[in-house]
Amino acid sequence: MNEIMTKAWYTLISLFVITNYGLLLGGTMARVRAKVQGRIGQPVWQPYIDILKNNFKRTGIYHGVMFYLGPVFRLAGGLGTYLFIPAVYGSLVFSNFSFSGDLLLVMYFIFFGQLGMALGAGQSGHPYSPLGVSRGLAQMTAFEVPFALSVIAIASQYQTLSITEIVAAQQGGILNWVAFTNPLAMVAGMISFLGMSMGNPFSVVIAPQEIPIGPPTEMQSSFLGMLQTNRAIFNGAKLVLFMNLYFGGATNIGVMVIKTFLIYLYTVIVDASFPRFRTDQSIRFFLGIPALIGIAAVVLQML
Amino acid sequence: MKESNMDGLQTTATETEQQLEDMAKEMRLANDGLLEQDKGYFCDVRPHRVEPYKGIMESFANWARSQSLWILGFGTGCGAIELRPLMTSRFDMYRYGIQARPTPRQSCVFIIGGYASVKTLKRIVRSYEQMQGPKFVLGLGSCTVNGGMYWDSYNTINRIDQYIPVDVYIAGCMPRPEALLGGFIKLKQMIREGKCEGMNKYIDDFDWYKANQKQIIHDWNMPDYNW
Amino acid sequence: MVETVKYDPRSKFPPVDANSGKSVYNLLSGKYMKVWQGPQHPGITGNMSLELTVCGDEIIDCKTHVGYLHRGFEKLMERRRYIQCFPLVCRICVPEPDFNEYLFAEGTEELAGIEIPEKARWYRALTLEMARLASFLMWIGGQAAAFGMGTIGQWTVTMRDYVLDLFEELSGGRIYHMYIIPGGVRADLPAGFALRVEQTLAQIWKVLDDVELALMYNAVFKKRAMGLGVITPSIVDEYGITGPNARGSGIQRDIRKDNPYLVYDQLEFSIVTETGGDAYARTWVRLRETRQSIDLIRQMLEIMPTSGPFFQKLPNVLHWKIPGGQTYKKAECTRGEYGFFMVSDGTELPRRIYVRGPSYTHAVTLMEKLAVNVNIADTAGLMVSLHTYPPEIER
Amino acid sequence: MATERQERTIQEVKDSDPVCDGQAGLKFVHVGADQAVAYITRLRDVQGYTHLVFFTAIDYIEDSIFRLTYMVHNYASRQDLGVQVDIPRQGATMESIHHLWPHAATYQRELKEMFGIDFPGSPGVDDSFILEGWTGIPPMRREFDTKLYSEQTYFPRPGRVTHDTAAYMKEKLYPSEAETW
Amino acid sequence: MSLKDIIAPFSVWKRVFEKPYTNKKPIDTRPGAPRYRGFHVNDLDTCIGCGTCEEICQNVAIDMVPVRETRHGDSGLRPKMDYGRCCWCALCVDICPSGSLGMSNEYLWVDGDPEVFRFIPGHDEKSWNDSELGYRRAEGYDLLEGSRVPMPMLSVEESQKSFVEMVQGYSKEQAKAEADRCIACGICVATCPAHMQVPEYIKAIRDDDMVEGLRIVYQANPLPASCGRVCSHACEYVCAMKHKGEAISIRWLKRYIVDQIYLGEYSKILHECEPDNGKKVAIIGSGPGGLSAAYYLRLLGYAVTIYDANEKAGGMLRYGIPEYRLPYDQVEKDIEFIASLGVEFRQNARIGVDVDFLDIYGHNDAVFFSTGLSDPFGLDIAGEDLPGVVSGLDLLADVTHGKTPDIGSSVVVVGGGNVAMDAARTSRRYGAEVTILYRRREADMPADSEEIHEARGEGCEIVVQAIPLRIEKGTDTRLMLYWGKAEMVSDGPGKRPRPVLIEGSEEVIACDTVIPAIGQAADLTFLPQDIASRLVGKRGYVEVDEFHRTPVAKIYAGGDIANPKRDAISAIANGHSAAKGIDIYLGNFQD
Repeated sequence: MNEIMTKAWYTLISLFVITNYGLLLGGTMARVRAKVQGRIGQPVWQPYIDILKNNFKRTGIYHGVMFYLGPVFRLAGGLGTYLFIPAVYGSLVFSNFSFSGDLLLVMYFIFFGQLGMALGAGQSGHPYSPLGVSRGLAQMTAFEVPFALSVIAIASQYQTLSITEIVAAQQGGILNWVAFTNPLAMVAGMISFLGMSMGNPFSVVIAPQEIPIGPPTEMQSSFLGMLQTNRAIFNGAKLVLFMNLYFGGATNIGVMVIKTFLIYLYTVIVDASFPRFRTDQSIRFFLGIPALIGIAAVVLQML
Repeated sequence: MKESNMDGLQTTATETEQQLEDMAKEMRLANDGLLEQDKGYFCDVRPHRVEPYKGIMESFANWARSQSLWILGFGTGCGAIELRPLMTSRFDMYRYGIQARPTPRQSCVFIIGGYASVKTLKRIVRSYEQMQGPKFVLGLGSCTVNGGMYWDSYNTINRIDQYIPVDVYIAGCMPRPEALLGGFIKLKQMIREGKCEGMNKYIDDFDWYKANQKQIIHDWNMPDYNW
Repeated sequence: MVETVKYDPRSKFPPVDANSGKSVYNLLSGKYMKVWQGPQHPGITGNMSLELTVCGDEIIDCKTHVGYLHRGFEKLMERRRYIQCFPLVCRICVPEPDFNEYLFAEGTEELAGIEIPEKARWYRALTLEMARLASFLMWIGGQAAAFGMGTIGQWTVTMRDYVLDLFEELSGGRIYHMYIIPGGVRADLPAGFALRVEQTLAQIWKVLDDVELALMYNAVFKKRAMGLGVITPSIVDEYGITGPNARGSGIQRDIRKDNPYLVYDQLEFSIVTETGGDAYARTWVRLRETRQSIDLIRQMLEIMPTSGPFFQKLPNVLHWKIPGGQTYKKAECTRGEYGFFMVSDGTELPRRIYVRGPSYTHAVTLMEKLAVNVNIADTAGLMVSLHTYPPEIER
Repeated sequence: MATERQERTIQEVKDSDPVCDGQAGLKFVHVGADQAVAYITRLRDVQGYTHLVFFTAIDYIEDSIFRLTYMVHNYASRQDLGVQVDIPRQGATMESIHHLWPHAATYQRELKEMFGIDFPGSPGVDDSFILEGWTGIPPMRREFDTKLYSEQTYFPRPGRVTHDTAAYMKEKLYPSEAETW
Repeated sequence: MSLKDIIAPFSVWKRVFEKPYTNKKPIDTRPGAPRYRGFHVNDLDTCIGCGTCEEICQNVAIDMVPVRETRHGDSGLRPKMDYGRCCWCALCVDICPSGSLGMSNEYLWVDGDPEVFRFIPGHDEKSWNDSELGYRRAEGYDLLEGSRVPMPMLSVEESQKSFVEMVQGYSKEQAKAEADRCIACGICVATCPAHMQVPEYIKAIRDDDMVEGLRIVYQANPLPASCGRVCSHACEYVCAMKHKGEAISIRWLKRYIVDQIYLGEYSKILHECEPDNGKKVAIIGSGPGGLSAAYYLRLLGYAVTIYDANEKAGGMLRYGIPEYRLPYDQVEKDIEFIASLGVEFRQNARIGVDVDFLDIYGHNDAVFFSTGLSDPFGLDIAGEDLPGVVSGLDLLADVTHGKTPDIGSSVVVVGGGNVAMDAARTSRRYGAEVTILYRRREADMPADSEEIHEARGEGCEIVVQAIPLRIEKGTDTRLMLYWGKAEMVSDGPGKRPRPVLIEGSEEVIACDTVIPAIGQAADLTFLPQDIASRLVGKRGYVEVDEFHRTPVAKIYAGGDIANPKRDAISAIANGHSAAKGIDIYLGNFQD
């Protein structure tokens, strides 16, 4: 009992840290992106103020129960994803609820948030929302294919579905990372990560120009605040997950910060350099070369 | 309408046209199908007054609001042209916590970019009502103050404050982006001082505003805006 | 009129009416959905709206709605003296006001029988090319941003701002220059202006290099823009398409060459064309024309006269009566043929001034045609690729 | 200058391709309302005026006519030709030319809305184009007074006073009745 | 799609290593360009409140509001800008005739209250009031024409020899071009003693509508043919265009209107008289004042009789102004029209000699007299009674009567007024060498500057700061005029400097004729003593109220005897208001 309580406290701390980290990371990346665009950019702490502001909104509009629950599901998805990923390998505080088979759970939670969002947005009544949702779900299904293939390759490589074990297997030097032991899986995974992080060229879901702005069109006030909080957590969770899967995890906070920062930077670099695909184009893209690479990775493992 | 013809398997052009006309009549107006007394629903629904917090809490909230101004990406008039430099590298409004949002639900600052034609005013009112409070309005350029150079035009209104409450006016035609920035700085200052209660003012004087709006807008149906 | 429409129910596209060429669809079938883009929509240039009927992601019908920016200029000008129209006309097209000023001035001069000094002609041409440059720079940013690449827009709008700085120095206004007045121009070039123009041009040239590399050789951009909104040469005349939209389809037409005005017959340039006819080809045309504008400005600064008057005295403008007559003046703006049709009845007030903006046909008839069968995500890109400015449609 | 312009204005309709006069390349011809569409069709199909530049109307209220102006352009000879047709203001109706150029329908829609000229058969001619919910007389007609309408409909900001220079000086400098007549 | 297409886009990241475009503090570091059309500035002292800015503003953004004291040439109004209307086109700056209006390069004005965006530039405290930079009208660009259409004149050679009218009048094109310069501000109306509607008749010229023009002119001036030539044109001194260069030739444009219409057509154009109301008014003196009163009274239906001492009507117009400035047929034209209305003229009727004043007084319902100043001042020096000393007025009258004056070959004119100039130039036309002596400086001369200019052009020598001392008989010539140099002594600030003889300086001019033209006095001896004593006020003028009624019942007075301006147009104005006064007095007035 006591152990569980301790674990819960640790998880709360871990959550707190990852939330703030996610927010700060978002703020920092906005500045990096601004730099490419030749400007200075918003303050690093701007996401905090935005969330505060949104929660301080006096009114909010509400379109029904599902609309209300949408952001909750989304947050639950984000939290769920994070809770089952060990953020720092070997750390008591940051290992969260990682256990064997958590990889599957995490993949499910990544989906879960999106679905919740889809339900909520669907009820808002705004025509842009279902358009965005259908795009989002279609695209998600597509990038899940290479990701799943990549995960299968890794799972079969290490014969485990526990993230902790996968990280453990990568310890002992750079060359033990999946990135080097199974580069094809890494490539497939990292490409699908681009889709997952919804930066360009796969940002059509929340594109302001093509359809403003997709699922969250009607989300406002504290709903939006919740979404933003979730985005920070979810971002952190994804980064940590991919770090764990392909880049050997982290043994302390410092390493985690550096690695996740670099992984995030990679998406930003791509994001700033490209326009966005249409949904059908991105689906075609994911089901093309990345999926083939994923299949190749799996096949290589099978051999 | 026959069920079997739903996707028009085999039909004559005239029939199709007739159907189309019927359908167009049915589909054109989003408030069609509502009861007669509900037709003005999107216009007449009275918002509720929300009191500000008290004391330091409101001050803190106002500080947060002033530091995170999301403007509605709705270029209502020529003013939109100077928003673009403001959004981009040279003036970089993001530094000041100002961002453009594509949807009224998420925005808190509405920039009335100059003159408003009657057709746009309808959307302005609707967008303004869609925005969540507290919301602020910036009148950009002379046209918003007293009609500007279109003072005698049959299609542009003269004073925007007759239709929605305005917090800050910026003189100029076109005002430079710096003037717009100056407007934002003034707005921030006013928000921090708790002077921007335009939303509650709109609710308090709702009947007056509505009467003014209805004087020039007779048909409140907006197929593009009603949700 | 009774014609049978043959329709394959397996197709996702609705039947096409043989007479109108438009799709016939049943909105109540649940298969289609109405989506409005605009007027409050960041993907729409300016303030207008598109009523789209979509089937899935595919647009099957598009209807342009304009009038959100209607100020009744043509009516207002009927009750203003000629000189009072001068501050009014530049507002007709907000992003590129100088063509209005030029054509209004030119039309008034022709009706009144006034010859302007040589130097004023050069200054006018210089202003027009600078305006083209500014307009194109904003457009490039818009085209990139419509497909989601904000970076390019951030750069080019800044570059446009540098051009606006030059305008501010020259005329005293950033957006509304009100520089070209009937009779000539309002001021001489400031000291050292040519030097600062050259500096700015060099900077823009460099950024254009970067833009070309990052945008035109961009896999995703190519994927999006190629094959989008194809204008075939056959519909160019049918739809009254002019300017870069026509040149993108390989049509060699440019009013600056065909009916040279101002000093264009003394400058060296060639008509830029592409053959693709799609958004990508049009982007290339405009990018090259941006460079062409830079080149033309450089040429002009080199050979334009440095002394002499720049303004021809007018009769007292407070009661300037212009002899009766009518004229049509046109010029090649960034979007195509821009024209002023002016009718004078011999009084102090113009009888009628009609403004022909290229966006009128491009954004309404052409857009409605091209948008059909386009993915809904491409509407913004398609619209920007036609380069339309709503204020000039409704005036 | 003026005479040249007048010559252009009264230029007779000729079967041959009108000769381009100098750089301006602009001419106007007057055609009867009943022959106009046929004439324009021939211009487009035979004489190479393939480009409809614009189509608009001028209100000559004192003569009770609308003067429709079809501006067509010949790319080969670089010639603009304004075909002008007078139609009566009362119950103004004109044949549509949307079958020649699709975008003519847009012009016709605008003319219907702004001048009240009807073009039977033109697609969407009855749909509102620029105005929304407009009930008064079409605004571009000359009898419509935009200033009056604006003053009555919108709310100019009150509190402005101006003085006429001469009247004010009179009031100040020679208010005496003796000097006033 | 090649590999380049995938790699090339990453080139955007080059930008990371360059300086951002962002301006850190745009408001502080980026002032408006030197020519920026920012907020308005106005130099209130230069501004004359003409309202041209209001006129050209298509936005109706400018109100004219009272700020300064109203005086001649300055309405006291100043533009007030409504920045809820302004479009910053700067046409107001371009057209401002006085050049007072400008624009600063300030552009930032933000306020929560929409009512504050109205201000009077230069008057209200604004941070940009002293701004040096900002939009000004550029050199070489001007919406208004500053210089007059030149008036065709006789050449000096011709004019010196003949009495043909020197000013030849505008042609239609010239008149239209000159009328086109007018900005119709109306500042001249207040300054004109008769308050003629100048902008309106100038507009009639622009519209080529002479009929309307004549009608407007006759509303306030029944002697336009004369006034169009010799008016002292106070209007032109305050003309807004004078601030830009040269004033509109208002006088000559008036003349142009009159010249276009034959006398025979007048009756078709102008108002007809009201039916006779049975009342009689006598007018003494047929100068401009008398004629004006007669005209307006006649229009109102009174039976009017003019008594005049001279052979022909016209007073000073005929007898005091030489023909080269005002041909007699033009005076005749004006008078004939008045006579054609039924005004009775009794010429050669000297009051007190031929007719008794009390007789007139008794037989009429009202009497208006404007007998003018007919008594020339003497020089008050020794020798002024010598033969060869003849007053300027007498000389001019003699010429009008057709006598060839006996002036010899050299003439000295003493004085600096218009009479002096006329006398000098008339003498010149009779072949004499003319010297003009004047006590003060040239700038102090009361004569019109163009008169002085033309006199000099015709060869008159002007000696200023010269005080005549005595006249003696000459040897070779008829007379010797001794004069001394004067210096100007100031009596303190605000006072006109006074010429003081420099002791010991004495010079002499040999001449045949000395013409004193240093002013005239009224001659009221025809009036009975008791009436005269009640009429004349402190400063020698007849005392009148605003309707030109004297303290004596039924008697009205006007013209030079009652008004210190002493010019034809004032006399006309006096006659007009007296007519109105008489109408009120006699109870016929209807508003």
